[in-house]
Amino acid sequence: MADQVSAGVPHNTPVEAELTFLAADKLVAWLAALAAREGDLLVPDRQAGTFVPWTGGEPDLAKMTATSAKGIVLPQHETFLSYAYDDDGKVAVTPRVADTPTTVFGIRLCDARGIRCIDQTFGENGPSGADPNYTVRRNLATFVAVACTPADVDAACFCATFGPADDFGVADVVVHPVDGGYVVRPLTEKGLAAAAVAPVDTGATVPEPPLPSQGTAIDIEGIEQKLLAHFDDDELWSDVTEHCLSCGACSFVCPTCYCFSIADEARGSECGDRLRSWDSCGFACYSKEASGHNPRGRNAQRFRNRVNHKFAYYPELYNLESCVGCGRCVRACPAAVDIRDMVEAVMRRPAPTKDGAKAEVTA
Amino acid sequence: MPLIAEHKKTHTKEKPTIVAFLCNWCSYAGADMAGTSRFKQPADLRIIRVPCSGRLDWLLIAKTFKEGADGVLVSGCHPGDCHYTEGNFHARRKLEALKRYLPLFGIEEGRFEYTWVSASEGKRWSEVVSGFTEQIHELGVRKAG
Amino acid sequence: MTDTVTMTPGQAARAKLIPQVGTVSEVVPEALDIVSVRVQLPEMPDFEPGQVGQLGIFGVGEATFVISSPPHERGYVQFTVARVGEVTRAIHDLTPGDSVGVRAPLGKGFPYRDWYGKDIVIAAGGIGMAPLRPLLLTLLEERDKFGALKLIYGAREPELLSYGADRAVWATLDGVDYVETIDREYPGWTGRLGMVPPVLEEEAPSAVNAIGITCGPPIMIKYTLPVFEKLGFKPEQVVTTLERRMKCGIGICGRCNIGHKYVCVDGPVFTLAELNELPDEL
Amino acid sequence: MSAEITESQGTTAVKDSGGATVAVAVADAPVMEFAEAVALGLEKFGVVLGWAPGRDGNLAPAFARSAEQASALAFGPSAVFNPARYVRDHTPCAVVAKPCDTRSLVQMMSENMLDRDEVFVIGLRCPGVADMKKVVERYGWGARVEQVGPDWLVNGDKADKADLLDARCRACLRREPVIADVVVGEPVTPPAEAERFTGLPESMAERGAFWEAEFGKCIRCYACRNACPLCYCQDVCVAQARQPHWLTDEATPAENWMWQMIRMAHLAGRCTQCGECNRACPVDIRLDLLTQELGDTARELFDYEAGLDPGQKAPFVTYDKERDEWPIR
Repeated sequence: MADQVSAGVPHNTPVEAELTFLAADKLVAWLAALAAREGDLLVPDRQAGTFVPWTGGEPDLAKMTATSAKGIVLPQHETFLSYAYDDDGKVAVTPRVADTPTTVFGIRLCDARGIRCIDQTFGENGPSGADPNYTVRRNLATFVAVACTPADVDAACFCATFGPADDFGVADVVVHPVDGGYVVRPLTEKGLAAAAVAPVDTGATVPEPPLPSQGTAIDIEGIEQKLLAHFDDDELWSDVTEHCLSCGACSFVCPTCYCFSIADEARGSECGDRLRSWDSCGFACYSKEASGHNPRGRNAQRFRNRVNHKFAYYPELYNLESCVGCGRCVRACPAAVDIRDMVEAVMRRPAPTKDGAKAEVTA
Repeated sequence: MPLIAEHKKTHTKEKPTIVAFLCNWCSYAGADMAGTSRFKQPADLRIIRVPCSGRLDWLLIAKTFKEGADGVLVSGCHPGDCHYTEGNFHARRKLEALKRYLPLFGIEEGRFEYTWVSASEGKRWSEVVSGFTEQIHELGVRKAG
Repeated sequence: MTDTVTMTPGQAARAKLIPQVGTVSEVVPEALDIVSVRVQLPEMPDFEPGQVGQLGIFGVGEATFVISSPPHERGYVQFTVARVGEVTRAIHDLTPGDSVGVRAPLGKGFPYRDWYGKDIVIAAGGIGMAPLRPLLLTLLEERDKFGALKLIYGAREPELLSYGADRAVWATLDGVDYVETIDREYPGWTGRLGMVPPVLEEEAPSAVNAIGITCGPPIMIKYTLPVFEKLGFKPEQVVTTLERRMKCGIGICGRCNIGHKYVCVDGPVFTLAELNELPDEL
Repeated sequence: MSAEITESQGTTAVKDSGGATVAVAVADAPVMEFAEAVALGLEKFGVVLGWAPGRDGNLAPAFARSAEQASALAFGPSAVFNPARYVRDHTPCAVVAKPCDTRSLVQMMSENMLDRDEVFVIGLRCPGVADMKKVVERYGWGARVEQVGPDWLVNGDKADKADLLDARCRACLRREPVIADVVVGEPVTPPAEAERFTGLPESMAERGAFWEAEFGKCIRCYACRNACPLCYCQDVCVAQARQPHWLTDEATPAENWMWQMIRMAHLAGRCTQCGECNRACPVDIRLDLLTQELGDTARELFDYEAGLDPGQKAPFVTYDKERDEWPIR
């Protein structure tokens, strides 16, 4: 796959590589070396809330950005075809795919796990095989993740729910902050290439990096069955969603939410673009049919779908929760909705009996 | 070029784009009159005829700027002379407010103006429009500092 | 941030969001605010009755419609389109020769080959006939492989019954027991009166070795499914085809899910038994 | 603008420097304890909209339908949410409202979107609330802010109240509810001067660049819209319509600016500067500068402030033949 859509780029293939030590004062030199490679180098910018082109200097690696790194592989909006009408009204279609290599320095491990979630749907094993635009971006992206230290974890983080601290997701390199510098851990061929330009201290003994810090886990044992069993529990869903404002903040900052919309934009009468852009299951118009019928017309129904998608449907399809516990939705919510409250409300409900679940969901 | 649609940013232009929304019942006729009376009129004005200045949703003006206009002029009937009795009274409030909003976003005062020109004021139209286009040419093409 | 370039042909072929550019060959008025659009495509796709496709007009957008022509009618694919929104309005304005974008087929069709040897009962309402027309025409094409064939087709008023030419044929055909009904009395209508669910109940087709299929407005489906059950049809014997808002049609944009199933790839055809396994979110 | 408070017969009038009264209309409302007022509201309509402690101990929007839930309702520096936003989905109901929140209610009434009889207003005398984004910046996410006596404590320790006071409260002189069935709390002395939202560059070129960067952050989540108590049509918002096609789905600075122009156009003369759009923005776009402009323009052009009188008519649904004269070309 990789060589078909993007010949000549290093692969995502995992590698076993030695850890190396980068002195703290060499970080900027490494960034300069990464920036000198073909393509863009992005770093986190908390002011902008996202990843922006590196313009020199120390990157701001304290705390994660408001939005996740998913936009690198699944941009907020992306033209995937352009069309042009000729004088006879016949249309020519040009598929469009981005082809600029991107190195992203300073994503979090939750970002890296989030992209693994999106890989399920947009990758080769997704419902329609590899999505070309996604695959090209994904294969051209090198992710340098920074392991969290205790100072980076806050009360909104709950990533320990979804796996051990040494789960590095799709990171190509992990950088562990340690005394006096960083331990550099290449994980893939692309990561090896990125690490190769780091001015590491070859003579230094490489300290054993501590495990990345994690946010407190919540209990989700058996949630999939409980969610399905209590699908029709209107009181439960109305209760936990009553203050939701039905905006898209949680979905748009989420590292795993991938829903998109498709729209044509005419650039004058003869030509234009067809683009896809982020969409949110929180919006009332998201599932509204042309006839006016909306299977998820109420807030409670929409949020039920959101939680179910993350904790029941995705695990059913891919054996993987579509939540990484980064807490971005929790921090972003303008109405203090906390997905952990919902999960816990569901978990407080009784587990289904053997036939109980089915009895309740029968049409 | 701040706050201009991406697909328009690639267009490089030397001369400013100037758009005028003219009321069908007065200023549009006034412009016509100016033409038939051979009054001098700038050639680079793009005229859009509207049924009434009161119809002008100010989003039309914002969108015109978004699509790359460097100056927008709105001209309707003199207050009290609206073909629909009160359209321009409503327009006046909105246009005056918009005039204050636009500089907030770095769109210079003077890039947007509104005025009243009747169907018989061909000469006045010629003066208004010459003055306005001159002003926009002085301000030049919108670009970032 | 990044430039965009043309994909290689290999990439484009895999790009399931990229439509074929087709040419409209015919626009047939079917009913009030309903037309069928026939499109010729550079590469005619193979499809099954019940499958859907995306029909779009560049600059306006695309939307999902069921393919309303049967697979054995080669040379074009037909979509039947009710005028409800911006895209469908533009589709109604199409004339022969116009360029359109088509992505088809999408989803799964009716598993009619599994039904060889069985009686077939079809209950359709309004524009819900669109997915059932290609099914019926396919069944008629292979008529000897099936038992009794019954079609009940109803609408609110006569002007809302589609496929006039087909209906005229079905009414006289020996191979199919065709029942046409209008919800309530209507000036000039001398035929049968009654909504589809009660008419189905009156007709009382046998459930023995039979398959019941229904499509129509959500409310009609809701009341028809229990009638099939009442007549003795088991959930495995009842088939319906669902409407859901779709964008991508290939299972990745998110919005058409019912539980973990995506109507655009896992459907739109489902048996009642399959639906019973899913959350109740129609 | 400086302010002066006069108290007489249990009611408070706040007058601005010109002597004009900027807060009245609570003359008949009895003053009572918070719990008592909430109990009254619950008795009257069966549901009270307000705030209750959430997971981290800070207040979150809450809907009390039982005595137990009502007892959890509270007010404090973390009561930053405007409960008026939820009123439209819950009438008839009781609502606990800060002075700024009562202006939203009044504005809704003036637009016939809320019937005075369908809402029981528990009006708070408000010392101002905290800027929760600042709390997070200073103390980390989840830090708990509470009022004890005259002090604000963060995680139990005394905090710099002046530093944490929300900019919208520093820009507001209104410490009394505009409308109320019952009033809760001690009279609060408003600041002498209303502060302005600052940060807008002076030069036009810099402003353009400033907004290019600000709107460049926008992710089009529409939190600004959905948090607004006056954006009624959110589910059928013109922003997500294809006709008219004001803006595209491209989250570019220009399109995002267009989106905010839509909001400004639709809130001009209506916005009460409650500041919820600014607070709701997950990427901290300076929407306060926009709402400030809306307020300034309405005041300067029409001598009008939204949300003060249920009988008032918004400036853009009416006109004044004689007064509306501004210099034109």
